[in-house]
Amino acid sequence: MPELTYRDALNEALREEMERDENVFILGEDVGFYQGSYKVSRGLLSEFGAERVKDTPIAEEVIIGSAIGAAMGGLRPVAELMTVNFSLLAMDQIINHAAKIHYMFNGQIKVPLVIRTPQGSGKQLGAQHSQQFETYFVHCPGLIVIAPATPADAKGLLKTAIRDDNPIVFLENQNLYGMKGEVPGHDFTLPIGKATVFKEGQDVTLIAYSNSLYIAQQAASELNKKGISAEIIDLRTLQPLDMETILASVEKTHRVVIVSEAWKTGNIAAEIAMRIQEAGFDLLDAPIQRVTAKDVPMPYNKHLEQAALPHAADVVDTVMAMA
Amino acid sequence: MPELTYRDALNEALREEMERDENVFILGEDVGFYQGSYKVSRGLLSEFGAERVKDTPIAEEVIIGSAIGAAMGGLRPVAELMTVNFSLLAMDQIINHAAKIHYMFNGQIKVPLVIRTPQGSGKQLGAQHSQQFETYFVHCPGLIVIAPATPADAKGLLKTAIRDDNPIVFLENQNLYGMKGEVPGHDFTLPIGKATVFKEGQDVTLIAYSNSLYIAQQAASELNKKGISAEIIDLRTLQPLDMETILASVEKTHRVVIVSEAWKTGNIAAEIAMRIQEAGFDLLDAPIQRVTAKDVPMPYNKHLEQAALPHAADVVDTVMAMA
Amino acid sequence: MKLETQLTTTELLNLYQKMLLIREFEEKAAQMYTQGKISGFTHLYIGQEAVAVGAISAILDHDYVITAYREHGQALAKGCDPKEIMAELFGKATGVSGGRGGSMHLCDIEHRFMGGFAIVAGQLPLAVGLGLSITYKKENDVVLCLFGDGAVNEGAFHESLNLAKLWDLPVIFLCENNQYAMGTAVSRATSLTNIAQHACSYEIPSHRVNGMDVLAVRETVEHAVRYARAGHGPSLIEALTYRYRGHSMADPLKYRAAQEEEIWQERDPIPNLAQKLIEQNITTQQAMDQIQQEVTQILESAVAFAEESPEPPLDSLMTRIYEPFSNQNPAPPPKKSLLNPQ
Amino acid sequence: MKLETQLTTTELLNLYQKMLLIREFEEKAAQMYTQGKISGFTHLYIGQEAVAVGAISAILDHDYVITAYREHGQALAKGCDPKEIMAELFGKATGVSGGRGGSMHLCDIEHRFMGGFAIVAGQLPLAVGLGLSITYKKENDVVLCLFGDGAVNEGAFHESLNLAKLWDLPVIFLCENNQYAMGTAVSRATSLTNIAQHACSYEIPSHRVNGMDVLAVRETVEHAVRYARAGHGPSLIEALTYRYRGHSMADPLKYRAAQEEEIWQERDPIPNLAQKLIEQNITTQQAMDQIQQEVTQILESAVAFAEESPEPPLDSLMTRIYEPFSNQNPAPPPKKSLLNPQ
Ligand SMILES: Cc1ncc(C[n+]2csc(CCOP(=O)(O)OP(=O)(O)O)c2C)c(N)n1
Ligand SMILES: Cc1ncc(C[n+]2csc(CCOP(=O)(O)OP(=O)(O)O)c2C)c(N)n1
Ligand SMILES: [Mg+2]
Ligand SMILES: [Mg+2]
Repeated sequence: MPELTYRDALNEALREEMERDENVFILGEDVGFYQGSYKVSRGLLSEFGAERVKDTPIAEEVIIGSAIGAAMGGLRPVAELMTVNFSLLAMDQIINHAAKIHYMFNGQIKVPLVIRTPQGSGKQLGAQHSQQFETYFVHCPGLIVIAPATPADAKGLLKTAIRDDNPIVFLENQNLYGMKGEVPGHDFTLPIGKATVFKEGQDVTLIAYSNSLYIAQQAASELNKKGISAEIIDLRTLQPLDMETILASVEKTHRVVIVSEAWKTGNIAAEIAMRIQEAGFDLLDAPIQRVTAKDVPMPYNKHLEQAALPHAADVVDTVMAMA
Repeated sequence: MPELTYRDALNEALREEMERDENVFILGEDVGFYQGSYKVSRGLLSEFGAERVKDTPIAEEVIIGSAIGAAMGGLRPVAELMTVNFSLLAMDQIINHAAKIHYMFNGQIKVPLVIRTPQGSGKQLGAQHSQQFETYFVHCPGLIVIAPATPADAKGLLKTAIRDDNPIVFLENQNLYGMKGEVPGHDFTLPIGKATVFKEGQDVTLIAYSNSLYIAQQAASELNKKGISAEIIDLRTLQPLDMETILASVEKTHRVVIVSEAWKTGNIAAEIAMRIQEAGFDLLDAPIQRVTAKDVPMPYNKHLEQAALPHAADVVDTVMAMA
Repeated sequence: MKLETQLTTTELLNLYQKMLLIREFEEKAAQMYTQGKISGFTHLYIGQEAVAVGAISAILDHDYVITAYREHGQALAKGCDPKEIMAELFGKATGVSGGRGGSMHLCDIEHRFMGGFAIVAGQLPLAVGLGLSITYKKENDVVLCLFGDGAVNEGAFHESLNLAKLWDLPVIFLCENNQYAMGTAVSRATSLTNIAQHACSYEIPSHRVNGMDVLAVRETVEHAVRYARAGHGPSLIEALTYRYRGHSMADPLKYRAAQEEEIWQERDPIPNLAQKLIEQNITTQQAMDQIQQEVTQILESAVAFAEESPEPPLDSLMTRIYEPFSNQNPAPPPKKSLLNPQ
Repeated sequence: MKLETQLTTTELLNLYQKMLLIREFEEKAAQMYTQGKISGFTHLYIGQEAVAVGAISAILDHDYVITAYREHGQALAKGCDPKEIMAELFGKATGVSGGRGGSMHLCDIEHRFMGGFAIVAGQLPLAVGLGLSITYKKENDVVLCLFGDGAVNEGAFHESLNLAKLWDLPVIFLCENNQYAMGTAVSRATSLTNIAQHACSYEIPSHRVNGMDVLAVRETVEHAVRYARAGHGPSLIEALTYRYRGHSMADPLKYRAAQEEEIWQERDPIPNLAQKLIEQNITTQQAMDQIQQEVTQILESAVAFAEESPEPPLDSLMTRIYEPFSNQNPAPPPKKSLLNPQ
């Protein structure tokens, strides 16, 4: 299997789906002529032309709104928001429109829309550019939320998302664009709503997604040195949550730590913990723990920023304290 | 003590604070000449004049943005968003600006801003007008979130909020505006961040806020008939949460049900449950339960709408099943 | 009001019939609201009938209409069934939106009535997208996007007109300037009160038209439609009109001068058209009476239908929140050739 | 470039010195970025110096400036200490924003530099509010709000200009049209490319000025400032300029024609002003050399200061997220008489 970066895996997914279905097109700020601000759409303008790779003004509300409208008109738009921080300007279109239209009009209209957007902190981009908003999207019924961690997942899930008839928020991670991994070819898709056991283990379940998967992975290898065998679950889809996979692991390990780079209060970790608990109190040998970012607007200073973010050491400490 | 409606208690708080401090002013859609779409600002235009009761265009982003700017310039704006549903259009100003400015600029600038806005479902207003967004605001560090349930609390907390130097989202409830209660006079304020034990009890703690307080209250009286004594906590402030009051109650009852009219997934109930659990697993005799709205865009039809909302009977059933 | 028109008598009577139907539908809706059969926010279109009827008579069945929450009249003008609209207001399963939408969210995809939306100016970006879907598929439809004077002050208005022009999309932006957004007169909310003139910022054509004259509205919209179908892009039209009632059923209407209301009452598009049609011998009083009877009849059956229709089943609550996920039919759909249709 | 001006030699040399300081500050910043001392997004102002220097020389110390993320030069022009700006870029505790803000979030309240903001057009609504605080308190300051050509397409632009005009607030909206928003040329993003003309939708005065001519910018802004201080309300100014570097340090600049770049290089405001000052015997080469030395000196100490300054303490992370809650000082503050100052 070829090795691709997460960026190129996404690029390949876009290319393949655009080849497959002429109703698929992309739009967003600097996606075409500039090749995408993170180069995910590199080469697509010259391959598919300006009708299908559409540069927009800086106007997030109408980028998303027009994508919804195009989907209502039978197209399959893939809209890029340059980063998730700007999604707040499109929140009305996402929450009040994209998520509602199908239900509110009694299923008469489909909104097959993918909103691609990177999240990610740790690059000293400051408070307005270092946020993760999965909580905002997961809270709203009518939206699907996907957050792949590996190049293969990025490709397989983006392809499925583009084929899906629902509005989907597809959260990429700007810290992962350069990461390499094996990526299957043309026919590869992955199902929505399915988590994966990224690493098997016996003693504790680490639940992660997107970049936090690698925090969990590093923690697991350190825990291993301490004789603790951690199982890692990569959620991949955040809405709907794959409780089946999660609970199967919890039944095995009876201990759970959820790792997320989003703010602590209102983090989806609490939702996951709640659901585990609702499924059965007796499953657990210790209270579920979460390792998250701190509740603070992200400071620019490197040391402060790192102190605000969750690290493998925090996961290790948390697991050790659960004993 | 005089009896006032929740609406008039808020009106009194606005009037008293405007009298006290000439830097306090209000702005929003139809707050002046029209007297407020829910009449909370009734009479204020004629009393304080158009300089201090400012009607705006329908333009939520600049309503909130200009309120933030005015606060940066030393005023104490109270901005009304006609309903919380429209806050999505101002989300960038609330999350990326109001919540960040103080920290990001190292404390140089204060943003003494109150954003008043009603939430509330159950009046057949449909999917775009029947939402509760406390999750969105509570998730974001830098914001305070208040949600009073009684006329007295509405007054006391709004007065404190106006005197506070932080950006505050003040969530009223459109179903409570007509509710009456005793309201103390001029000097009455209530602290931010303090929950209250609304009703004492022994067997189970019902945690509620805003309109869900009355669901809990009704449930408590039905439980009482069944010989179960429920304690009710009214959170009043949602960010920061008063864990002290909550935990004191849990230590007594060892059973918790959280009642909220917001969507289930990502509901702040999960955050509260997580914190209780983090404080101590052994406190609990049963898994914490939540009774919330269903994860669905609100339908117009009355029966469907009622089926989507939480009711006292659901709380009773939940408590009974916890035995 | 001018009647120098190419329209046949049937066409003229049709316009009249639609306006009358809307007026009486709304009066019926008000009555049903008062009786508690209709709930939620209910915004009546009374006074503005000439705008919807004139504008929608200028487009084809296949063209899209997308609009705000004051849309009963627009849905009727687009040909949606009065029965299903009334049933929707009653929240019944037979309503256009299955009882899920209510007064503010009528939608009838068969008639390309793409929905009433309740967020001021929220439909404008959607209209841009519908327009894009038309040019993308090289179709020849147009989008008629209606909105109020209040919507002009939202950022979405600006973003939408700019993008529609940049991409030269076939969207007709039709502002129904009924002088008020709730209690706020246009001049208190919009610095440039001539809304048509806002076109200057987008280099698109604009028209200001008497919204109480169904034929003038029709002619103006026809012009913009021809322009759009020719591929020249969007237009902005401002129709000057008035809502005779309050903002919604809940508004006691305390912010308007009686004199102003009287002036606009004199411009009532329905009796004025009736008078002209008779005066100019285009039709007879008898024909008019028959139209009135027809309308009464339609509305009686609409109410009866709404009354008798079933509620949506309770167990439908959690259905169709999502379309089935694509992983449940993982085979890639066939490559369609939409861009180069055979 | 015209030099028919009332300015004294000192004033002219000051303008020159500021521009040179900005240019060299930015070059130093680029160098420090390359060395890894500065991180995050770093947007250089090189090429646009005449705009900030001209505009800010036309306002008073007490007037507000609020702007976007390309703001090092604007902060320098407003009088902020180059040391503290450089320290901020280094993320040091001594930075203007205590190391919390970085390149995009310089803020110096003492100099009424109200912040660089990183959400395109996000500062425009804030500027409206600052303007409101001025009229509310019956003060006589103005707000200078700078933004790029890309910001014009955001809804916030529209909402802000409309409200500023409705309330006749003393805000000068100054668009730095440097021809590009990242890789997107103005004509690909804005249907009406003459940005000054967007004033037509708000009935406010507008000016289009050569942004490579510090004196022309100054004169134009002076005009708008007089207008604002007289209580007439906002203006829109478009300054035509060019960024000589990429959008940020990360941009390889692949979307511009070499020829275009050359044309704008010829308009470089700094050597052009220098040449005029010498040609017209306003100053001597020696004086210019001394300015150069001064600037070099200032920047050397700025870098040294930034290098030597401490990091913010780790335990400051969770501090000052909130101001102390008002319930901790429950006594109502004395009734101030801001509206009628004694
Ligand atoms: C974004 C948003 N803000 C506020 C409201 C509340 N609201 C509903 S209708 C309305 C007035 C709209 O006036 P206009 O656009 O002129 O339409 P009209 O009601 O006159 O038909 C307002 C403020 C809303 N629905 N959406
Ligand atoms: C709301 C928002 N959308 C997108 C971005 C990403 N972005 C940062 S700068 C920029 C270009 C802005 O161009 P312009 O306004 O012309 O300013 P310039 O960079 O030329 O000074 C973009 C798209 C952003 N910061 N904010
Ligand atoms: Mg109106
Ligand atoms: Mg630019």
